[in-house]
Amino acid sequence: ERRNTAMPEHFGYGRPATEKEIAAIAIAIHPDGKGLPAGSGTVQNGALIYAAKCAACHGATGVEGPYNILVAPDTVDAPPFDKAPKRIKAIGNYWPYATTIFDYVRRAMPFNAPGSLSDNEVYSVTAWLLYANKLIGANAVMNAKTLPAVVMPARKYYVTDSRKGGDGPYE
Amino acid sequence: ERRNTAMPEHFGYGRPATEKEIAAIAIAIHPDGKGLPAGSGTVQNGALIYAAKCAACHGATGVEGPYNILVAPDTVDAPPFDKAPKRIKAIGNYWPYATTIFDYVRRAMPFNAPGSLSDNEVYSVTAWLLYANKLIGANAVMNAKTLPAVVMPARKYYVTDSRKGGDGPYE
Amino acid sequence: KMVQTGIPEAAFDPTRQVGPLPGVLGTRSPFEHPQRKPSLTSSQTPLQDLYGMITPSDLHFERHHAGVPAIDPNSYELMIHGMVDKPTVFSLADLKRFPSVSRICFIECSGNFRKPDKENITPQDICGLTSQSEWTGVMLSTLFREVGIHPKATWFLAEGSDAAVMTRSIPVSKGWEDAMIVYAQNGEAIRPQQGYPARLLLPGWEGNTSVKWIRRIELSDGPFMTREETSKYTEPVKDGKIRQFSFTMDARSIITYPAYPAQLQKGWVEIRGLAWSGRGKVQKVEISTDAGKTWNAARLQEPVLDKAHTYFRYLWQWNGDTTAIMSRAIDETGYVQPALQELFAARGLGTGYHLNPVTAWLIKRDGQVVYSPEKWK
Amino acid sequence: KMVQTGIPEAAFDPTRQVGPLPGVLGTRSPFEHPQRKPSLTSSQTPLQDLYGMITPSDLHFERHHAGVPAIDPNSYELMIHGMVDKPTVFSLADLKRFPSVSRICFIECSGNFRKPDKENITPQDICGLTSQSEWTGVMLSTLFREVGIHPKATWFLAEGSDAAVMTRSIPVSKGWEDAMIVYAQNGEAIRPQQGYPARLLLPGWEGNTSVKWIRRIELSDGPFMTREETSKYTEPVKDGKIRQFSFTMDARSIITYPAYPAQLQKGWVEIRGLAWSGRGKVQKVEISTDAGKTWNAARLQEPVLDKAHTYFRYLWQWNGDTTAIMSRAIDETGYVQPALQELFAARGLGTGYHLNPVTAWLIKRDGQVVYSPEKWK
Ligand code: HEC
Ligand code: HEC
Ligand SMILES: [Ca+2]
Ligand SMILES: [Ca+2]
Ligand SMILES: [Ca+2]
Ligand SMILES: [Ca+2]
Ligand SMILES: [Ca+2]
Ligand SMILES: [Ca+2]
Ligand SMILES: [Co+2]
Ligand SMILES: [Co+2]
Repeated sequence: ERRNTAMPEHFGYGRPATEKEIAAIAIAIHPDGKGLPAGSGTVQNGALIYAAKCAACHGATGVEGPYNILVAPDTVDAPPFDKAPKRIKAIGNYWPYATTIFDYVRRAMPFNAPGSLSDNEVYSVTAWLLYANKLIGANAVMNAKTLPAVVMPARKYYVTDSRKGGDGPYE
Repeated sequence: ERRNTAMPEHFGYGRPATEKEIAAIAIAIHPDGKGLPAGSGTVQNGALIYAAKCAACHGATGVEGPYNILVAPDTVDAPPFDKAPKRIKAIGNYWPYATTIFDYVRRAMPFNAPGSLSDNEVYSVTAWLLYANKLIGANAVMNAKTLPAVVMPARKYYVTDSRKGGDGPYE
Repeated sequence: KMVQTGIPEAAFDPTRQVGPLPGVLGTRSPFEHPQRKPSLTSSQTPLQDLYGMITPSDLHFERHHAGVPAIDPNSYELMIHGMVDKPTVFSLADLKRFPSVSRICFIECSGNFRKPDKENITPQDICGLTSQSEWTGVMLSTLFREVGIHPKATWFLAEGSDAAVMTRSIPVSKGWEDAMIVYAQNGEAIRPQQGYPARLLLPGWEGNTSVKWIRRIELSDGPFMTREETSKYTEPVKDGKIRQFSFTMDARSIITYPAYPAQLQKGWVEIRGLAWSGRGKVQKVEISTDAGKTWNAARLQEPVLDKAHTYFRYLWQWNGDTTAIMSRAIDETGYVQPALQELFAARGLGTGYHLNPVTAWLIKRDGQVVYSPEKWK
Repeated sequence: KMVQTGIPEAAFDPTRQVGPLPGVLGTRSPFEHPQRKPSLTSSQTPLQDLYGMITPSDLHFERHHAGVPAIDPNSYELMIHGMVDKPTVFSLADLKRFPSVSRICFIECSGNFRKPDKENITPQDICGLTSQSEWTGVMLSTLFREVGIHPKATWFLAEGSDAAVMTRSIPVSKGWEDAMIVYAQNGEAIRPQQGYPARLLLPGWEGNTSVKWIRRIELSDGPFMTREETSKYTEPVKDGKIRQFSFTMDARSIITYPAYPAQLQKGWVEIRGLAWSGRGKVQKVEISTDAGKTWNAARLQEPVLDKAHTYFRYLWQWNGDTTAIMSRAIDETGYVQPALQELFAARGLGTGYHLNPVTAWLIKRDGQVVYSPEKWK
């Protein structure tokens, strides 16, 4: 006796997404910089924006809090994280891609006014954060070309999860 | 390897029930009258109690409602229930045991003051209900001996459920 | 304490405004208003608005004889006495110390069929006195062993502590089989409307026997013939007989989508609903989309559990013609859910309980779905 | 409309007073106050107060990054685009038309371990960021087939419509396996705190990946390296490495009774708790009642489901001596839940996520039960 009708490949539900709609919503940045908008930002402008819109929650120099510490330059003599549970993790010593700063700040910060910064403002405050973390010089300009080129010190440490379960040794 | 400990026969939880406690709470009446308390009641007293405490909800003669109809004398010519879905079912033509009246009224009626009647009042209102359903005479006295002796016309129709499931004919 | 503020029915961009922070208790969306349909004595579960096999606890059906008693769990007691070795009184804490068991099963009122008198009637109206929960408690057999049951004891009386002090007589064999005293419902304490702090649970049996707010169990050598098993919960059957102690709920099913008040579009439709049997597992659910001429098997949502609501699904294409769709359940005993006429033919017209007929829904040309009475037979 | 009046905390005889009649919504007993423990970013499920395997929907744990958005179901949309044949936008109604599936499984936050700093700490405090529901929705594979996925697409970005507009990169293989878009929780519409009107559900994977309030899925040929999978939800492991895309939640269990703040009496005790694994079914739970020297199998509550909280029970007699009791889960892959030291030995001290250590409870001579740190190793 016939099981109920087999599933069709397509049901025809939903409507086509328009190019315009996709462009308006699809703002995620790829680690190679794909998706970064036009515009640019400087460390100086970023310092002003940071002071005005971010310092209240992240501290004057990005370390005072009360919320997440944003500044932790990578230092040669710093012990590896697996031996220093108390060591602060922040952009300079832990983030593997500079593009993530732009992507995250644009969508989620300031916490109480997400999505309120212009692209140029995001480029500027990203520049300041990179500068404060000693990853770019004071005169650097961040844009769709220069931002992805910034090599983050922690990238080389990232490995993909290798746990498999089973009765082998713990990983 | 040992499954968790096997269940013991007794865990020792709970406390013994005292005779006094059991007597106070175990008021259910068996169909043979076992459990009926001392005391008695007459049709006349029952009529007074019924009028005062029951008629408001069951009607002056037990048929006017608004709640359940209590009076429906069994009549020889009445069609069987399976052929007369509209036929009223009440004490006289449907209840199989007279003791159930005592048991139910004592525990649940009057609806807005359950458990408020004395045993004698329950015997009396039970007497009146039996009389109104033409099952006992106007001068009958209901007590632990006479109540179980009242033979209810519907008892002979009761059969125990014989449904068994399976793909046989429906019952 | 941080109370979860009501989520505003805002029409703003949620990505631009931080919402309420975590709180002590979650809330329903203000756009969702599932409700039971109450009368003086019962309230029906909105089956057509639900998904899957679990009934949200505050939408579980009610059937009470004197409202919902307010019971203090600290003074609650369950007495087991009569034909036992050791008459014993258990506190709620005592009951919770015994080995516990959790099981998912339905409860259904014996009177869970309202013969529709109009087209515009929902699954909730027709069949809403049934719900399903994950129940947790102690097996009654564990308590029977604790107090020691006399070999001659063949029945027990279960008595509730509501204002009806409701009583039912139950065969001891069911006590030993799968009866439970349950104190938890869907992960938390049982709700007042379902028997807080503890009730009897007789899986697969008419709901009235699963005495709520249970306070006493008396072991005896015969049934007590209480009002709820003589005047009520008995059914006139053929030849003037009156059927008593008809405990088990026979296999039943109902399509909950599409059903009134759904509105269909031509094309693919997943027919959905619930099936259950008091005699064990649902073995199969068959769907007809041509007013009962042909039947095909639906897919059952695993795991299919004993004496439990089982969700079924059947993928269908509606071509726009008017037709009637319906479901029938077949349980592990081979019993096939009947049409109403078959029940009346077998039992006569006087029966009001244990009506588990096939329910059909008429799909009109405009896609409106309404109740379809059995005239198609 | 008859609203269920609060059940009074009366101290009168409930058999003498008719209680509130049926109503549109049930209520908890006023004697019951189960609550989550909220912080600014999360709230923990009261595991020690629950029974069985279902978490009441309003006690499901929360972990939000910008609070709970208020979303109108009638304007809600899910866009699937990127490396697809037909970029498509689905309404909630569209999602509900697709063939639906229900499944019971847990969600656990990757950061669901608070290293106890004191004795008086409950299972809720230690492990409360995990809950279980019966979820209903549409398989993501059904939507993938609908829009047509390019063969070269190996990842997809899932994006939520909260004020954090939270994003995670997910391998397409998980999308084809058992990923779902769910819109119903424990029988009713999903709750706002769990993602109303629809969320991604990745059974067995860290909760953060099951993006709530999902609005967009972008198919791509690589991960986006979002903040939640670089700055957060990554773990420093040995040799200075940083582990990324550690999705699966390893097998874990915790005794929820007796646990702090329980008070034990000498004699029989049923040790109870929950076990689960993101890698499939729990195969076995072992209990030690002698501080880890010997272990014995507990009984698992059937049915044991895939990637689901599984209730376990172990009957024991406490003789009054002080001891430590603990549980360890073993899943179908043979993985055995480790001690905290074993995790630190394998990964170093820097790891904060994916900590699933055995939890031990110390039973003092006076019957008090408190948290027992691992010094017994
Ligand atoms: C009202 C408080 C507030 C303001 C103002 C604010 N932030 Fe934040 N910020 C937060 C909070 C809270 C978090 C943590 C969010 C989370 O973890 O979900 C955060 C996180 C971050 C992070 C990620 C840190 C990490 O370790 O992953 C960055 C980067 C950041 N903020 C940058 C900024 C910038 C740039 C501004 C100004 C344009 C800003 N913030 C303004 C509260 C604030
Ligand atoms: C406030 C209204 C009210 C009053 C007063 C009242 N009753 Fe009732 N009675 C009811 C209701 C309502 C029911 C149905 C209860 C149920 O089905 O759970 C009922 C049911 C009964 C029944 C069972 C009928 C059946 O068909 O099963 C009997 C017998 C009865 N009442 C007798 C009495 C007597 C005797 C009194 C007075 C001592 C009394 N009632 C006073 C409301 C009332
Ligand atoms: Ca459409
Ligand atoms: Ca091992
Ligand atoms: Ca005791
Ligand atoms: Ca047949
Ligand atoms: Ca019932
Ligand atoms: Ca999480
Ligand atoms: Co029956
Ligand atoms: Co992880």
